[in-house]
Amino acid sequence: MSFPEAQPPALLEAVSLSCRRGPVRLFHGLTLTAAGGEAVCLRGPNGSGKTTLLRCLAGLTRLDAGEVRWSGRPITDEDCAFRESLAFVGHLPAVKDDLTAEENLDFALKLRGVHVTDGQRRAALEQVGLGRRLTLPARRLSAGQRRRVGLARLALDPARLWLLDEPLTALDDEGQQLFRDLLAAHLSSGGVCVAATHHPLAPAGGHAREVWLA
Amino acid sequence: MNWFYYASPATFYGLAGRLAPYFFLLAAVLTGWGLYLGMLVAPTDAQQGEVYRVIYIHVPAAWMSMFLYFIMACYGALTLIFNTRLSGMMARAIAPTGAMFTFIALWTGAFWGKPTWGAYWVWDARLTSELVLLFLYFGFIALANAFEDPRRGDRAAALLAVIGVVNLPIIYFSVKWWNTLHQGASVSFKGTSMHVTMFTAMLVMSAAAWMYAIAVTLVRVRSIILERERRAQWVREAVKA
Amino acid sequence: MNGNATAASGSFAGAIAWSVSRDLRLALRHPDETLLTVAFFALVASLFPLAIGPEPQLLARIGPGIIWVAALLAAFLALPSLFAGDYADGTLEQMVLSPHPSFGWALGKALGHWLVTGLPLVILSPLIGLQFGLPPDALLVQALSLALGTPLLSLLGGACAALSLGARGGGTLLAVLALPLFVPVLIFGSGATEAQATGIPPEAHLSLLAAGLLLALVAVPFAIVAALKIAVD
Amino acid sequence: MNLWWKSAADFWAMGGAGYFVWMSYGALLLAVVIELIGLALRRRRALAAIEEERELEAEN
Repeated sequence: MSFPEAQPPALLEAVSLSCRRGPVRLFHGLTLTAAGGEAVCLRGPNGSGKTTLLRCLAGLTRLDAGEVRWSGRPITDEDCAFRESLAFVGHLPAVKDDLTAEENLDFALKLRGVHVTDGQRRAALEQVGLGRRLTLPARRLSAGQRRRVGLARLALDPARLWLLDEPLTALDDEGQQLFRDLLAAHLSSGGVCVAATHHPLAPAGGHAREVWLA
Repeated sequence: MNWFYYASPATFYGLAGRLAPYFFLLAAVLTGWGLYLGMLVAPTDAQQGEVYRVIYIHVPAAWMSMFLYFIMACYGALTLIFNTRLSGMMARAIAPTGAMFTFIALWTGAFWGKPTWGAYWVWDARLTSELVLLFLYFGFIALANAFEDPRRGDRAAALLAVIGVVNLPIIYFSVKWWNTLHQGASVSFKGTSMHVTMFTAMLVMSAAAWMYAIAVTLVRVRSIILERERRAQWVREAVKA
Repeated sequence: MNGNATAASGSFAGAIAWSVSRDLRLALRHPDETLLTVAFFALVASLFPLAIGPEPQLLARIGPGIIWVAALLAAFLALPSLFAGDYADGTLEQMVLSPHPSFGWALGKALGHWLVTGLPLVILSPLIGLQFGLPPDALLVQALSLALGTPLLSLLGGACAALSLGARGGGTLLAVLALPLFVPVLIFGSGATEAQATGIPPEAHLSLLAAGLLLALVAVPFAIVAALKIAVD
Repeated sequence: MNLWWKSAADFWAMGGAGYFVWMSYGALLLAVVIELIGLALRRRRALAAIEEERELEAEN
């Protein structure tokens, strides 16, 4: 896949970010940009601030300095427009034990303001291998299966920016392949992805820029 | 003067250290003068006899308890809006002194009430809202210390102080409404005509309470800064000196 | 990313619908929690006659206050779990990052809490009022005062629950935070029933409660969102 | 400024209300003393923690 000479306009720009966690300063003056179709992989030892950086990009954690811009506009506090194009996957899979896999997916998408038909929802769950567990309360699902509910949400979510925290944890080989297919489709349609992960993120043949945090 | 120069804990630590002794001195002088005026010079009150002299600490304590909560809410707003570290520490530094003044207001109110109204605790509008204010202070202190990360405690307690200060007048007027509904208008302190020395003594004691509160807050915020920045390099020099 | 899903769009109605429908469905999966709140209300209210004695005039006089305190404590008991579940399983992050206006789902959460705890108390209160021998008109005013007061408790209590998320001390801390703020609601709520029972028109109390509720509906969700953003930071 | 009281005994008696007046003023004095001692203790604990931190750092 040849990369056009002129740099595509940067969709996500983070300019000289700095953030402290208690007395420890995690990063300072960090700048990061990502254009459409690009994946950025945050690497670094545990506790180096990968998760905090992701949460700063999403606007969850308050920055001490610096600014995050999405398609040229700085992100404000109550920024519904930016969040319409953001899909954030944190450490916890945000799955309710008392609801079934389908209900969890339904409410997760409604919370994202995304409306899909029942058929699309069921197809997505089949695609991620949960076809036969639709009516099972999520309490009975394994950690990997809960992650797959998250994958189904990503499959149906039209967000252009993916901020993923350790997306491959608890996924078996088949699950990781599912994720890489979804990521490839997301990038090829001009989406952006920033992920904190230890597993190789780059889909076969693709490229993922790496940013190392001390 | 660069306003934010003193907003950084390191520089404020030095400034507070230099200012605190002066405020303590001022507090001592004003207290001495106020007590001299109030206890030794002021005449007996026509209606209440000598027990009214408790007013010289009851009223300043009540004023301080409400005003310090308001100042805590202002520092809290600063913390929430500008995310400054020092304002959160200042709010924490004020809280115990505010709670102390509230307790003193309640205690002196009770010991004044016994000879005047015949009972230590009277569900008077002011005393009752003072009691609720004491719970608000406990809530602030408990919430500020309930988190691992002190910054998280600062922000949560700051928001509670802002919510509290908005609710304080509502609580006061609802208690006042409730009180007049059940007992009719209770005797008000302002009934007694204030002899000029009495009034000056009370003002001087209020000023003394002010100076004391500032002094104690400055000293306490220095300890908080040391606790928060114990790993910082500047702390080592500051402590060695 | 298949293109056929519609683009994400946040809306106020969507936010309220999401939080209320989800919380009601979760509550239906656990009907015992709602019954617990109602059982607690009835239990606390019936402790007092056991403690004070069955003497009707006395019970009729103190009934309104006791019923209101019992309702307040029952509504308070369900508060800690309001955001704790979402905070623990990561849904809270998704809520804060949702394109829906945060005022919407915060109001929806408080409304959901009220539907599950406040409303049953309002419906049951006449029954408990009979236990205390309150006249029918007082029972009506009491139900009305609870109907206006309990949403206020859900809103104010919701803000305190959000503040104490992830804090040591759990329920007792929440009590120290929330109960002082409940004082005005208790005063006007129990005052309304007592006024009716003693022949004074209760309109003043009820209108003040309604004013408080309107004020809280407009202002408190902002405090809830601010507290949740601090918790999620 | 001539003093109001004839004798020290009158002053302490406070026209019969001495108990209430001195219990109030005593409480204030006690509260202030407790607060000041608390401040001193807190400062000493903070300094000790810094010292400890320095020793910890010196070791590794």
